[in-house]
Amino acid sequence: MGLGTYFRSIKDAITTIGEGMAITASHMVRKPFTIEYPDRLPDGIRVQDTLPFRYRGILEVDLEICTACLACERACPIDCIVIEAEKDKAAGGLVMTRFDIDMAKCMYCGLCSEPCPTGSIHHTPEFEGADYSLESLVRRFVRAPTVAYRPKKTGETDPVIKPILDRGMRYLAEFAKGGES
Amino acid sequence: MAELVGSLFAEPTWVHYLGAALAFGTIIVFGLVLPIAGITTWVERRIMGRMQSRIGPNRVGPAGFLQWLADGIKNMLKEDIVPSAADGPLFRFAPYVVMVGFVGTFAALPFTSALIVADLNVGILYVTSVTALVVVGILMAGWASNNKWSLLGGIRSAAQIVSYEIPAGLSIFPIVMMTGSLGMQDIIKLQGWAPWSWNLFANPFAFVAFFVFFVSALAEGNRTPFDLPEAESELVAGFATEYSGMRNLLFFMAEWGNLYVIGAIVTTLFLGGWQIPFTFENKVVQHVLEFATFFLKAYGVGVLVPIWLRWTLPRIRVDQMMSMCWKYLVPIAFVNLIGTAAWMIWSPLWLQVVTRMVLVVSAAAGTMMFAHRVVYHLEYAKLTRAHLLFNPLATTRSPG
Amino acid sequence: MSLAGFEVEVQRSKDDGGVVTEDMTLSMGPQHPSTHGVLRFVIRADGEVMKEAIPDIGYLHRSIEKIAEKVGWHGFLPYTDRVDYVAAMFCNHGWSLASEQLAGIEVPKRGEYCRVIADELCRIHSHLLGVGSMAMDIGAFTPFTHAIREREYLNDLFEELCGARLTFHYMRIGGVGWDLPAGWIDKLSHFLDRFEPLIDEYDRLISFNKIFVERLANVAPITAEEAIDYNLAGPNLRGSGVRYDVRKDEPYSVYPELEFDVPIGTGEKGTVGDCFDRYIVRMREMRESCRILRQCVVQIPDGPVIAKVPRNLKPPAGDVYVRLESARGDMGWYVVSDGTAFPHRCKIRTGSFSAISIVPKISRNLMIADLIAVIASLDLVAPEIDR
Amino acid sequence: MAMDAAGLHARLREKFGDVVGPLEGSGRNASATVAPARIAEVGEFLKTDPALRFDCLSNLSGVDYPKQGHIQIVYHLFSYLHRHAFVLRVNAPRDNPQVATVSSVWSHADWQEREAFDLLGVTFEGHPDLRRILMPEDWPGHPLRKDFVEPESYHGIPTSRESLLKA
Repeated sequence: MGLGTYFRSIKDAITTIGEGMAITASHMVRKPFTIEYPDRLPDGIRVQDTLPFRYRGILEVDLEICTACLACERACPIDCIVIEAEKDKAAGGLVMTRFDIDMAKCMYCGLCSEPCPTGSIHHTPEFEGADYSLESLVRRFVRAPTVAYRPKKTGETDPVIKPILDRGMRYLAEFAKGGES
Repeated sequence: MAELVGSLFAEPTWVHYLGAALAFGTIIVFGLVLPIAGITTWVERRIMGRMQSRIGPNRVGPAGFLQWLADGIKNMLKEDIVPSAADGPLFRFAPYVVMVGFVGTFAALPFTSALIVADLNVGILYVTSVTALVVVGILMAGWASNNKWSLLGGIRSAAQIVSYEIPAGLSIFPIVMMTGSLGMQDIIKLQGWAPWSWNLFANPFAFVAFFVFFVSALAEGNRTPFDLPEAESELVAGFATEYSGMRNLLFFMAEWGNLYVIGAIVTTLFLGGWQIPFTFENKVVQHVLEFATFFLKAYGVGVLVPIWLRWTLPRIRVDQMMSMCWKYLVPIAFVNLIGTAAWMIWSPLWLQVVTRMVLVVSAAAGTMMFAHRVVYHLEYAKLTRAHLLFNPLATTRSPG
Repeated sequence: MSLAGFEVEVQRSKDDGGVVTEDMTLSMGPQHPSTHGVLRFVIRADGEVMKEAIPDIGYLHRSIEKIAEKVGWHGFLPYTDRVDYVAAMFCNHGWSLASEQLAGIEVPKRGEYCRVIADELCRIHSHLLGVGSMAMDIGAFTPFTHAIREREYLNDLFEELCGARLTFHYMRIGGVGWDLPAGWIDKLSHFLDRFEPLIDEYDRLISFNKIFVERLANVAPITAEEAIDYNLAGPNLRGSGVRYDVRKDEPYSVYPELEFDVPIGTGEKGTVGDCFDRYIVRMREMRESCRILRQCVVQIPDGPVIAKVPRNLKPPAGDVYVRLESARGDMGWYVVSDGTAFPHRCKIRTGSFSAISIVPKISRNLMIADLIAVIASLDLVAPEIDR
Repeated sequence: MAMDAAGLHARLREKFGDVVGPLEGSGRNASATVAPARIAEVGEFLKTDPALRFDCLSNLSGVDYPKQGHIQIVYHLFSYLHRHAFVLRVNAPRDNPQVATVSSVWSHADWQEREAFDLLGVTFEGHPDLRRILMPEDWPGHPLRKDFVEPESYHGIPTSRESLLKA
């Protein structure tokens, strides 16, 4: 090691360390990037409300517009959705007796909401899913046997179902549609 | 302190002296040492947070200030685990050795012109030798843990502290030579309040010795870039890997408290100690101002600058640490020693005055250049759409 | 002495002037702060100097290749996110490319551009973590948080694009799952505007810091021949001075339409192929990715983003081997179809797998601290090794 | 100079004759089948021949074909020097698959062969260190074989959990 290298390495060390210290010092007065979770958002706003529409959080089923077509059950690669529905002439169509989703298994891939014809099964921005037991992570949507929704050719007019269906269709519209290149 | 006891008791016996020593020791340890170490953890975390575009602790107390108390209490309440394969007595004893090595230095550290536990005539020698006790504790901890990572940490620490004692000691000698005394108060009394009367600018060799001493002191205090004994990405947590609860807390307290010790020594040796420009009739005012001066200097140099360095620099490798000591610091320290001696013999008065001025001006110029770089980086930050926030105690940031 | 399957020879040597010394066997990992996931190294060391470091992998083996045979062509896509969860886009892309080649599906132009945008963002995303955690392993914590800060911005972009921050599942066989949302391109441009100056700042803060350079330069150099022999890929290969980039040399997607350079290691601070070269190549690749992204933002055409693909896809029998440039280099997907709705076999050749296999060779006679630098500089990601 | 698949194949046939099977496929996926015992020689030739110079083994994968009764080892070769690629296939019988090792030719093959041994049970003769690499040492069977049945439990740890969705 020559004397030149010796002193150059001392000089290098001093200048580069000084430069680094100048940068960290300048960060002392830059605005922090982190935000405090979750209690420092303006009143009435939850973190979930600030997430984008496409956010893939915990699955939710709007039973009012579910057609019991089983497309989601078939699409799910890990079989975490189970639907039971039977034809019942008296009730006027398919009657769902079971719509369970095992959120402990779900990997939030979104493959189930893609083929849904009405946007009934969709991801919500809700992400706080911690719980004390595996059983309580199973979401059971059908409380009592429910008649499946049948899309009307003339468009939905029921004031209760209309906003739900609109939301579902808006959710579906986000997905890319297959087209020829 | 003997005078103090003599003025309080008519016929002081050894019981009185022992009682006084214990009382004074307790006051220093609980009133000064522990809060300094604790608050330093909070200061460090706040500074590091802002340097890293974060906020830092902000939940316990105003601006998260009580975080250090919460952490301390939590650590004390935690289970004290002694690994079954560890050497039990040594394992339990090691943190106390480290603690003694750290607290013991306060006996000879000055706080004001009068407030010093024992103004030993070998003060600086005492401080450096008591500090060396820390290495024994760390080595004990590393060995007794019966963990290979701990052992490596302990061995590294021994090698590091023993090596860096040499440049550190050699950098103290120029000052001792200039003062002609090893006493802490003597060294301070020879300096003045103004920067140009500090030992730091006394001659070019003392100026270099300051940096050599500072770097060596960092290494002895196990601070980045020399935190090899507990290098968390290499040795898990080094010598402290197996420690938990209260014993772990003692190690960390010693680490953070040692920063202040470094600062106090540097202030004493190079930065004019407690010297203030005025004398007051009221002794209390006088001592409070002296204490504040000393404390601010020691805290700034010994605590804030190492924290700043720590959150800027990477860690050096163990062989580089050695080569830095033996190839760079030790030769430079020797040159300083001989140079100071030569300077004291041969330099004429006019040269001494001119040198002082040149050194002060160049130090000021260096600081200005550095400040210019900081401003440059702030301007540069505008390119990255960064916003500025000057409040150091800011606790939150609204989203957006 | 046997240590979990490894016959470790205890050696006693007398070379230190008659003092009998014994090698120390260290088990680094699977729970160690800088083994990036769950790797394990069995180290035989003489003090701080390693005589050998044997990697022990498999702690994160999730049998993804077996799962591929059970879940069908579309259903396997979300699993590919988990192959390399630091850069999930590339695995999405690889599986989609393989399936498309088997089934003869052509992706619409806009879809290809969406893929390239997502890929390059993901490359920055992954390299940021790579260089950031490298700085942290060397002991500098602040650069890591600065890198994570930028990564957070990217996470928000991805979240808006595909609804997830880590396991994207953005691409589909035949294109991408979602078109770019309204206003997203502006956000992307905004990110690029702020990010490019930040790379310079990052360089000033850490890349050329004397201590950092000293820790990396001349450590564990890999020659070009060794790199090719061990099939290193991506930045690790280019760090050794081999100018090879799948995007450039065997172009796929719309990369032929884009202009970019392939940075290689030149040994500017030490020898060619040392840790510093591998590091600096990553830094420079981020700039190139920014350049590609800027071109994509301008060139992206209108149109559909996904081709019509049957839900019940049954590609004709055959096999295909596709290569693409992931963040950790040339990623190979060997996929065999037997004409049914389930793949017959899927083999993923990843950059980290070959990178870790060279560790025993290059880590001889290094310090233990150097092994950390080597692991970090190879940018090992445990899930990608074990799959 | 990069060679096309036909040229590569012709060069191999010229050297090894019938050991190398007919050319299948084209372009980057052009392949030829090689006898299991001769693969090391073929590999050595491919690597050292100045016109071929396959300096890199990109990928080595094993595929189980229970219907055909063999396990196929597929070698994807690539030349960084000439920038051409070729695929070799080796069929080994399922009940006792034995293939000559190429780990002495390409260092990368060392770990790739260990993986094939681990997951498919192919024995690579002459391999210096043929141990399991991904699965635990005492794992029963080879998981990527089509007839592999996952054991109920491993060291008393169940390998799957009861589905919560069973009625």
